[in-house]
Amino acid sequence: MSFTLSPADWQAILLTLKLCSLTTLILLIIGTPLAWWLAWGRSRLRTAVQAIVALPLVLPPTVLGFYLLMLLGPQGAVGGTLNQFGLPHLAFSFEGILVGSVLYSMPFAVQPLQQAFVTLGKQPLEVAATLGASARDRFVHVTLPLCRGGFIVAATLSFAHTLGEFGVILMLGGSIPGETRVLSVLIYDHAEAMNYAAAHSLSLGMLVAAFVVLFIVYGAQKRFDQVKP
Amino acid sequence: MSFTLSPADWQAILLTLKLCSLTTLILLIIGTPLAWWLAWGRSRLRTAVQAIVALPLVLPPTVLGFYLLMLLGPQGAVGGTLNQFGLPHLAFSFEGILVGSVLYSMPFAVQPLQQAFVTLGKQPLEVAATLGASARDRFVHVTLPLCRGGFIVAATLSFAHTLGEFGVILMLGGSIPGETRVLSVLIYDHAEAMNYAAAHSLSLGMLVAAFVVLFIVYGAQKRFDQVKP
Amino acid sequence: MSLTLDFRLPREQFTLNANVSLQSRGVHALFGRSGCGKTSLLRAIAGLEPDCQGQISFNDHHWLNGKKSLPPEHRRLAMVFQQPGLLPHLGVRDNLLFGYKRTPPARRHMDPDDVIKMLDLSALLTLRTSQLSGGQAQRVALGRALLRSPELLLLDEPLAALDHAGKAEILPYLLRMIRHSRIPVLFVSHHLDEVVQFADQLILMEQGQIVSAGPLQSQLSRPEFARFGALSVLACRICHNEGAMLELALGQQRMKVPALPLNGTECRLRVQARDVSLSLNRLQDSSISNQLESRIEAISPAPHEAEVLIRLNVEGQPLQALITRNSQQRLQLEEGMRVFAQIKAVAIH
Amino acid sequence: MSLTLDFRLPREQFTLNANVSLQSRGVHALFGRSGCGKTSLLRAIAGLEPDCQGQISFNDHHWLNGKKSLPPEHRRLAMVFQQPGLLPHLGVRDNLLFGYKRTPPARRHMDPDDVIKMLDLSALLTLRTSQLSGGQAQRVALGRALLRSPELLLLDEPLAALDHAGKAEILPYLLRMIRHSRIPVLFVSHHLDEVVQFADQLILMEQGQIVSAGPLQSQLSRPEFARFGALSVLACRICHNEGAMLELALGQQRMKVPALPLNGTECRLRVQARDVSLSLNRLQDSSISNQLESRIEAISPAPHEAEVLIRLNVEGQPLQALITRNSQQRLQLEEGMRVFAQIKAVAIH
Amino acid sequence: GERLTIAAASDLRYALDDIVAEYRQQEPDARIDVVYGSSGKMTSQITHGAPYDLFFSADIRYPQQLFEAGLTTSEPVPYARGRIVLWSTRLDAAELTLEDLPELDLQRIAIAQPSHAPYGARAKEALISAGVWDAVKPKLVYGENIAHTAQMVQSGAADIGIIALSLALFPELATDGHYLIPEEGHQPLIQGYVTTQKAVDKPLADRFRRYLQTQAAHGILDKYGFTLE
Ligand SMILES: Nc1ncnc2c1ncn2[C@@H]1O[C@H](COP(=O)(O)OP(=O)(O)OP(=O)(O)O)[C@@H](O)[C@H]1O
Ligand SMILES: Nc1ncnc2c1ncn2[C@@H]1O[C@H](COP(=O)(O)OP(=O)(O)OP(=O)(O)O)[C@@H](O)[C@H]1O
Ligand code: MOO
Ligand SMILES: [Mg+2]
Ligand SMILES: [Mg+2]
Repeated sequence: MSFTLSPADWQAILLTLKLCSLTTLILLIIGTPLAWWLAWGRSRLRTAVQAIVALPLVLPPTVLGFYLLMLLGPQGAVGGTLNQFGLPHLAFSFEGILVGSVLYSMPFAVQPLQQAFVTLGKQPLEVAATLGASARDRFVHVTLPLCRGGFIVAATLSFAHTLGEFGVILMLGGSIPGETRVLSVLIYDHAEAMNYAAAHSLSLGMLVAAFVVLFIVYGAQKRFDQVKP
Repeated sequence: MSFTLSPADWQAILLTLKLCSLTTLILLIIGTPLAWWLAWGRSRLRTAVQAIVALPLVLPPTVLGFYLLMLLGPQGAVGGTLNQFGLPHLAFSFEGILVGSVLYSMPFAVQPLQQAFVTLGKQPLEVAATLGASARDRFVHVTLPLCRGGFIVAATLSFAHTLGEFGVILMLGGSIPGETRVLSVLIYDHAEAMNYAAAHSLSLGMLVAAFVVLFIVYGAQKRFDQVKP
Repeated sequence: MSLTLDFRLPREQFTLNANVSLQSRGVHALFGRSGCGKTSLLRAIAGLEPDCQGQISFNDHHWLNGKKSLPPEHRRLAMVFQQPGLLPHLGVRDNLLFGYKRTPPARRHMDPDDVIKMLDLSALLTLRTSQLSGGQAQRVALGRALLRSPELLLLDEPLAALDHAGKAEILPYLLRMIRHSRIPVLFVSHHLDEVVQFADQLILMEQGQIVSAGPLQSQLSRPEFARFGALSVLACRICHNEGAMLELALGQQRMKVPALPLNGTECRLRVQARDVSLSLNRLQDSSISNQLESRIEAISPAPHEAEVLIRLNVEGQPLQALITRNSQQRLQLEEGMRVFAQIKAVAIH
Repeated sequence: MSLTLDFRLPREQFTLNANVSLQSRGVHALFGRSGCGKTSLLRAIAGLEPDCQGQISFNDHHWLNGKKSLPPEHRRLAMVFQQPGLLPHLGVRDNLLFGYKRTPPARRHMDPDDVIKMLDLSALLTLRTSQLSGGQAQRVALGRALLRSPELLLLDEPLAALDHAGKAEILPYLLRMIRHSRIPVLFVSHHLDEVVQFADQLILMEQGQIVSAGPLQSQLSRPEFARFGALSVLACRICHNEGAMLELALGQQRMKVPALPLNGTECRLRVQARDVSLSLNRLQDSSISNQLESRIEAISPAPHEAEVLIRLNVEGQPLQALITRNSQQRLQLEEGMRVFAQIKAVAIH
Repeated sequence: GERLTIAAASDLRYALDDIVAEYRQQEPDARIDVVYGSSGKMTSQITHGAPYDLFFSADIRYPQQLFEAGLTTSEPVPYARGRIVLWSTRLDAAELTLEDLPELDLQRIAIAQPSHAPYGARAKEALISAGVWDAVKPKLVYGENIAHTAQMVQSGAADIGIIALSLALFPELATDGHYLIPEEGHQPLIQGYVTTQKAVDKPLADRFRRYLQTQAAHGILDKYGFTLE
């Protein structure tokens, strides 16, 4: 078996990396306050929100893809509104699968962060507060360094899980080269075209990459668990 | 929108429930000792095995489906061997997607159990041992009741995540009514056939079911966390 | 200092009800059984309990007004928790300076070098927090709190996690720090022994209520404290502090005790009632050398029915003695009698 | 009983090295500073430390032989941990009977009703474990261990988590249980006070090593123990136990102390060296009524330079007194002299 | 250069690839991406705003729907007539007819999903008219589109399948023989293409359409067994 990759393969790889990076970035930005609220908030809505955040874990990607298509397409509430303002709707576009990926990988960012915040506990923050650190100061100088492990896990899992996204993209993005034809879809396409050599090369590459990433994550998790206060 | 379901829909619902129940059962049986070993084992292989168990979290289902098809089909190591013994190979069969589901949902059973075992800690088991309880006795009379929450979460997530399986079954299943055409695939078919009313009914049903299940899980988790020793 | 508390804080088994006004400087000891609400009270003062409602004001600043709460970082206090709570990602030096860096230079009244010297931390500065022993970590936590230059210091059982030897390691530092810094202190404990070494004022809590509050000496002779082991504190003047023995003056009378690491001219002797014996005449050939002439003020029953608690007046100060009923009858002790109180020199701390 | 230990167990900072043979019944106290390896030793004996290597044998049974380890459930022992460790999914009754049910009827030598009565548990049986106070939970844990009918009982600081009042609640039960059951006990503590109330034998550990082991009285006069607060134990016979006072015989001499809840005819008095004063003649008009004629055996320096530790011989038993150097000189105390040792009656426990 | 995105039915997988390759000989700068799928799925995607310029369907009825919905610039144009064949890698399909299927020792027979793949719909009709539908139905597995169906057979996981003639003639698959199913047994498979609204102002679309009228293009279609109208 040879591992030569075609330009189309490279295009899909770059597209996938772009999608995964952006998704991870967005998830860290919106996942952090959400996870914080889920860890420490005092509202009765918390269990419901936690269930909503976890929905993509258990919902068939086709259901998510279907609803997103209905929502983001030209007939949908979001897509239609965008069209009215002269903007392109989001179905079958990179922006569309980015939205899909963010929703789909949400639990993989929020849950490790929530876990890290809960494990950290309030004590270091209370200590810092009585020593004069403001909320922002506490986040930057206490939470961030002490939950480093949680952030690494959240980032890696978000990235990796977006890498493994298929059903949502298939329904919402189609398979448009350079725009929505990410690796998982390309592998499917190769398999269908009986282009097994290409399917193999890409699959094996992903398998190895996924394993290495997870090995690092769990190694890091163990190591960071040990320096926990 | 009406929520009438056709006989084919009902067939898919029953099939899906059967697949999910069996997967959950198998995962509890093999996931418990595996999670135990991951929680308490002392081998250096643990991180690697943990990464392998978690692979389905991050691997595109198409990769998993592709390799399983190669493995379980008549030319594959498993399917070929079965054929040699006069048994049917596993591609495009219920047994085949059952194997796929077990692998695919493995992390959702193993990780909560591992978490529950670690949270339980060794103390209750050590107490029971010094009071004369054998390993089996300890498992039945200490671990099981005290990790009840973990088992509930593991079972529910395995069930729910199998409910959400799509890519693996698409590649490995062949959409056979009553055998491999589960709900997620049926929803996809409905959507592609522009049979939106049917897709809607089924999607909404799954959305509500998934939310209710998760709400119960997280509620239970909170409740069980509080009675933890 | 003026700290006025008037707030409620709901807890599982009771509502904490704090209604007290602390006006003097010095050390206010908060004393009570486990679970009575001491930690909760301190946390409320520090602003760490969001459910707290009422009034907290400190030196004209409103820290709590109804539900309006000044965040902890704006209250000029520092708190030392039961566990040292060092930040594990920072080294010892950075932990020590964490609050210092966050205090405007104009408001700093403690100097890092002084604190490091006083608490003997210089050898620890480059270590990681995981390399510290329990006692060392508590010293760093104390130093860190001081370097915040607080106007009120809250100490929540800073010695509870330590064993006997660990306490012996840290006590001298704590005493020195409290005397040196002159910052008002609220000190929590459920060990009466510990409390009396520092306290000027004693606050007794029970089930979330403040039962009594007042100066140490008068509080100690209240019946509530008898069950914790009756105890007196004698305020003395130091006459000579040379060599191994320390000579103390109590009014006209003199005592000699093994030297203690004390500064200044005043000192406080903690005397347990069970360490005091009485005689009708001055004993001559006994190893007990400290005998204080005193008058019996009151005789009351003690927790054990065979014993009585005798309240003496020594140069105007209260001193309690616990003796058997048999001895009382044998010596025919009665209120108003003059007696000599023997205190073994080694029994003084 | 015969418990022979000869094993190694690697720990973070040292290797635990146990090499001792315990032959007598009664209570063996394991004493040492925090982190010296006491818990590790007990856990190794219980079979809870898989890394342990060497020999452990108990009454001809090999519990550990090289790396071959008998699982904990087959060693006929019971252990009470620092935390009560009640199983939270079981009620008090089921916790109590957990080990009992797993003991073959032929081997049971404790009766549930007896244990419930002795530890005063009958009112608790129907409660859930979360409804128990710390002291109550410890009592249940003790009862549960006893009902396993062990041939060896391991107690790992069963009082450490309790405050002063909590200890007072549980101590009488513990004493009663230990005396009643006659099971050999290995009792861990880092409080010398606690240890001497139960122990017949004292094992001192330091940094993973067993420093010394032997009978209580002779161990207590070893210099290693002086820094924990010098202490003696006097074995006495009970003459009268009526009313509030208890009359004790020590050879030919008599003492009277406030009554204690004791059974039997023997008792043990714990006397701290700082509670003993000396005189050349019998004191007449002092509240101190217990004066023991004794001979000075040795005079040695004490931790504080102004004090000396005097070792007395009272009717063949060692008794230590801590007095100031000044008093020693004033009374011209020397080895071999006859003196009277005064022990305040209330100072005896 | 200019870009053109084409949606095409899966039966064109190899034929259209060849045409595009030929076309690019004469216009190397043109970037032409082809996305394959079932005709129904492509139609559904276009309905939801997928950015395809041209749509080559396996059944002209799908582009007709799009035309009626106003999503195209003109009426659909028929370009070829498709045929279905019986094909297998295990058996010599050339020697078989549909009527033989019930007698053979077969585990799985693959056809395309009739609900959105026209080749599947025609296969079903043919099996019904051959009077074997009820007999073979339990053995049927369904490919997501006709290429997927061919892949199921090619991998050996299905013993035999009804696929497009155009696929069976692809050199790598043509090594196994096929049986041409008589056209009388099913409705004709009139293949048609349309230009969508997205292609307005795209000269490349016009040029490519014109190229399809050339002998070269016809030659390729002819080579893959498409009968031209
Ligand atoms: N976060 C909390 N929410 C509700 N109740 C609490 C909380 N923390 C403690 N309690 C309860 O409030 C009561 C007082 O607790 P607190 O910690 O103030 O006691 P404490 O006097 O400091 O005891 P200790 O001497 O054991 O430290 C206890 O009954 C405890 O169970
Ligand atoms: N599971 C373990 N693995 C390795 N080292 C351990 C383990 N548990 C404890 N230690 C270390 O072994 C040493 C002895 O611990 P141990 O708990 O036996 O002490 P201890 O005498 O019981 O102390 P304490 O009086 O505080 O309970 C300590 O240095 C501790 O850090
Ligand atoms: O539209 Mo297709 O080519 O029948 O899958
Ligand atoms: Mg507290
Ligand atoms: Mg211990």
